[in-house]
Amino acid sequence: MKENQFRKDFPIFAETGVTYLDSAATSQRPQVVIDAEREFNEKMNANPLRGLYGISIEATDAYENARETVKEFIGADSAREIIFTRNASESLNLVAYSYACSVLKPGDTVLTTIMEHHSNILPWRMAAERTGARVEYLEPEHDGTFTDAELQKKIVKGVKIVAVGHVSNVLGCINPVKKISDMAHAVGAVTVVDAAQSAPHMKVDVKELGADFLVFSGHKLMAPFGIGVLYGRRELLEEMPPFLRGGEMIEYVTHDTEKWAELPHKFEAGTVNATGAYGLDRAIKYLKNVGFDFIRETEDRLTSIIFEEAATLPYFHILGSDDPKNHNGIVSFTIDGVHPHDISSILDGDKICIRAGHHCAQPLLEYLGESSTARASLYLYNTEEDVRFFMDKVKNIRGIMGYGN
Amino acid sequence: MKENQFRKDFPIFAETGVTYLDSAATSQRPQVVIDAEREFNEKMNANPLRGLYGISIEATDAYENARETVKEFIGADSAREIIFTRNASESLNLVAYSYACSVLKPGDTVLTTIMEHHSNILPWRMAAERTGARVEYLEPEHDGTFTDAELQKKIVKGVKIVAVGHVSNVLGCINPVKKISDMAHAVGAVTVVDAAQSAPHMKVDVKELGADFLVFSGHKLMAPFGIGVLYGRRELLEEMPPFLRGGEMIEYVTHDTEKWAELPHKFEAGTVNATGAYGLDRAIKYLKNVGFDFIRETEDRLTSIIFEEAATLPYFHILGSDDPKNHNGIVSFTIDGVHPHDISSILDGDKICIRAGHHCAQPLLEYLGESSTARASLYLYNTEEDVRFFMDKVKNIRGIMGYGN
Amino acid sequence: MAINNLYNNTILNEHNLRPSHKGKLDNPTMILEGVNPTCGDDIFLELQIEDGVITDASFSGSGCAISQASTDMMLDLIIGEDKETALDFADKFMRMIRGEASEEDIDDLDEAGILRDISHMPARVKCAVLGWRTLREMMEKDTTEGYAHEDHDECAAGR
Amino acid sequence: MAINNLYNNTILNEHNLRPSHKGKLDNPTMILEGVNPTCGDDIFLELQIEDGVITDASFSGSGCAISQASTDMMLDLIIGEDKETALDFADKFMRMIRGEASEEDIDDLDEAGILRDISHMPARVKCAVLGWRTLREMMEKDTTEGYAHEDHDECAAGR
Ligand SMILES: Cc1ncc(COP(=O)(O)O)c(C=O)c1O
Ligand SMILES: Cc1ncc(COP(=O)(O)O)c(C=O)c1O
Repeated sequence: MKENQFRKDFPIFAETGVTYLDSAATSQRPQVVIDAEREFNEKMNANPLRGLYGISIEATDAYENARETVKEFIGADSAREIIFTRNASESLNLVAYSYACSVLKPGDTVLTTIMEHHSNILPWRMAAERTGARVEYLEPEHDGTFTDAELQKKIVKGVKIVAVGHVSNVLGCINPVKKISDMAHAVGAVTVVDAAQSAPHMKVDVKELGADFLVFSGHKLMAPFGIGVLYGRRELLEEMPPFLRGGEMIEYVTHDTEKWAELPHKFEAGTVNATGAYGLDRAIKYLKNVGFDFIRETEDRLTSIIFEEAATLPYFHILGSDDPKNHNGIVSFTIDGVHPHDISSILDGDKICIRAGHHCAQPLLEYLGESSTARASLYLYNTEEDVRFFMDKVKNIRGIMGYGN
Repeated sequence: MKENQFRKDFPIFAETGVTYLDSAATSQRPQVVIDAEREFNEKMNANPLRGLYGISIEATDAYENARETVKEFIGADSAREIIFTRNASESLNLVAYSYACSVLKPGDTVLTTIMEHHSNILPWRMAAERTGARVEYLEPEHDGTFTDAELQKKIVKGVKIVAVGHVSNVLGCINPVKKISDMAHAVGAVTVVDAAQSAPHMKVDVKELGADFLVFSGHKLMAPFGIGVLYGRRELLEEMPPFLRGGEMIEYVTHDTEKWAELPHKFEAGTVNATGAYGLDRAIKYLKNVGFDFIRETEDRLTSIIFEEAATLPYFHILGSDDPKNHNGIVSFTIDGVHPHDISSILDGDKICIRAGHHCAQPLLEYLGESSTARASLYLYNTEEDVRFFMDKVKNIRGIMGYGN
Repeated sequence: MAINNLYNNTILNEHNLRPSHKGKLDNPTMILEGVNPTCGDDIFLELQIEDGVITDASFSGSGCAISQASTDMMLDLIIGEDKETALDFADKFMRMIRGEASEEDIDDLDEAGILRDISHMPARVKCAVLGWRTLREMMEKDTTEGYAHEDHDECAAGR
Repeated sequence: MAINNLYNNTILNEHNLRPSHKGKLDNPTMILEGVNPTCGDDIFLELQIEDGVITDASFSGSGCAISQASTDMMLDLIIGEDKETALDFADKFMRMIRGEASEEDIDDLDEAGILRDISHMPARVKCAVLGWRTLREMMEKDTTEGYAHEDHDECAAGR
């Protein structure tokens, strides 16, 4: 069995002994990220952007360097195109409130897909409701692919925004974002790419994807909770009204007037989460050091093991593609006769952490005719031992539930 | 000289040797809070509210217990009235977008005061602009007090929201929130209390203040960046539409419909900042252990020393009340002939951290006829040595700038 | 391992795999839907009440083993009882789940007593109580039809 | 202590306390306002240009010692020079602030060279460059009147 040289960087495994297979919900944090937070608090804790003294300048630099790191990470033109938010959900809401509510007219369409996370559906519904626009959905085949006919039928004039997930958090498939972007741009729409499930696992480049906006969450990428990213093309961000109002996002305020600050500050009201940004900076650096090749290789290898074992169990059904390589470490499954919550609770007895439920993607489950599934999801710290232990315990579940074999 | 037994709990002082007098911008974090973040990451890091397994349940408990702690801390009726946000600014924006934009009608008034932080002005201007309402300002005397005539003139029928800061971040004065609330309620308005500068320093009780909404930031109260609080009276929160949309804030979503989750989750879209909430929980417990009496006594004593020293310097002018007890540890000042930025930079040479600028309260400075001031602000970890060192160095500033004595 | 023990329990498995009261009544006096949206558990509880006595009852819908078995065991207990007694059982069950019931109370709950350890599995508490709080809501509101929300206070431990 | 040294510098103090060019021109060819909104620094730069040569210049407005002295020293340098030379000075100054200037460049900047250490005080960089970037904007855009924004790229180090 191949050793995973990075696993030891994650203290939670030694501390708790869990078999963690829920990284699509949130990732674990490596020691360098945990230490970064402490270091910030002990050595440079001050309100950034405001102070003229040493530790505040250090805090500001830490915060702005993180922006630079994110810019490089996703191939943006300028750090001004990087807005720090709380999480991917807030990033999407920012675009919906500030961009969509400004540009949408009655009769316009926002196109998204039926496999999106709720966070990439509900903000568009809100914007549509306020403006008289409507939301339509691209519908995939059962393996998660979109036919050309489906794309051509729905990406048409009148569509103003195409909001698409890069990788599905249920099926694990990669969507053809570049192709969709090209078609969207051809009909005059802008694209919003939800990279929450892709940015931690593969190279994400805003130019290559043709993304006008792109969002992701730090916490799925080994950074702390409470820090998210919105990328926006500069021309778009410049034109947009601010979203949250308050300190730091203005140039000046008088009794009756106000002038917004320049990008990116226009979109960052109030005291920023500098510690979170600093943690994200370290997380991205750690990620780069591991390398996407290692991640891809590890996830594919372990997913294949799950698939192989699953093939011997007639009651075990995997959603989405039959090819483990099309899963990006995400395996949603059902077991005949056992509710996913029972699966999860039973595995919890052996400290195996998987997710069960609708994965915040109810429209997709409705579309697939499921009400709930179980999901195991992998990341760079997982090992062959993890997945073998998981599948061994899976084999006992039906017996525990009182079914014969 | 009296020793401060709590100072040793804050590692930044030993690490950096700073004299930190900028706690109104952000506070320092005690070891217990720094350790809480690490402990969370090493022992229970998982996405809360979602998982059915051990560490996710622990994470959920940590998060929800923090809500309970906040509820007790501010005297709310129920933990459901406590919404976790990113900071006070976001809390105010939530009320502005969700409540104000729903209830304001053309011709209605939002009343605030000219001494508010930008975060308690700009969201109301946004809401007023969208609804055709207008924003008006209570204007204080130069010491920060409001005359009864001013209150009676402006708190009148047609005012729907009164948004008032509990303690000014420039003048340090306590506003008569209870009195203003009573008057506001008598004309049918709801009150929004900005407790960003009060909650860390004095007992804040939503009932005693008559607050319908109340906000504060964790980071000014020794908690990490990235966690803030909105309290709202349950009846009001129940009626309000959600603000941010996405995961966790719904009960269910189908192809065409959605049903919001119950309070408080309706207002917490996306993955929550559980680490931040856990840190806030620990910070509040630490704060309670120190006690508001100690804080009050320390701040008053040290402020008095600054006032005594200042009285000997004819070029040193303190804004606001002449009584140090009315400053709550906040001393804004100017030095004749020296720009506040130069004051701050010169003091930085001795690792003294103070703030200079408009303190995100430009309308107040405009009203007072200043464009910028310097500000020293205290918290429970400050010592007599801090303020004496500060005032000693202040005495050199005009000499350094080339003025004779 | 408390959890595996519970799942290994033949009583639980029997009520889940072969429930006695799954189905629909011909002429129910009351129907109420109870859901745990976060779980996807969704049950319809039907009661036949005559002169204040529950003469028959059934449930339908889908859910995990714990919600199904708990509801089936509940119906075993309350069929043939009057409303007050049914509510009394519900109170005892809720107390047990909160870890506040006496041994006597738990004895009264008969087979449903096997769920006593669920208080150590907070995430599943809301599954265990789904049928019970739907019942209670029916009794208290005296509704003939309706929808029982997830009750957050009740499930405080089961967040 | 680099900072106290700078503030103790008599050159800086002289230009701040007794600037040579503070005031307004009678017939300026160009006027441009430069602001650092975060600092409250706000200056009006006025130039008199004849046949491409800056024959006179002044500044007014308020700000900290660094922005005031830096602007006054700048005007000492550029009065009597043509536009190209003025722009060349501005380039050298910006290079110095970024820590990229040669000793020769700094020598050319004469008294303004005392601000070389400002590159270690990032928060104050935008004060030091306020006059210079306002000048550059005037020259480059050839505006006769206007408003020079805080330039974030320029001040990257001075966030
Ligand atoms: C009185 C007052 N209100 C609101 C705020 C905004 O707080 P935050 O920046 O944490 O959102 C501050 C702090 O800067 C403040 O002093
Ligand atoms: C595809 C996808 N988009 C968006 C989100 C929302 O991320 P967050 O909860 O961090 O806002 C998630 C994570 O749950 C996700 O999987």
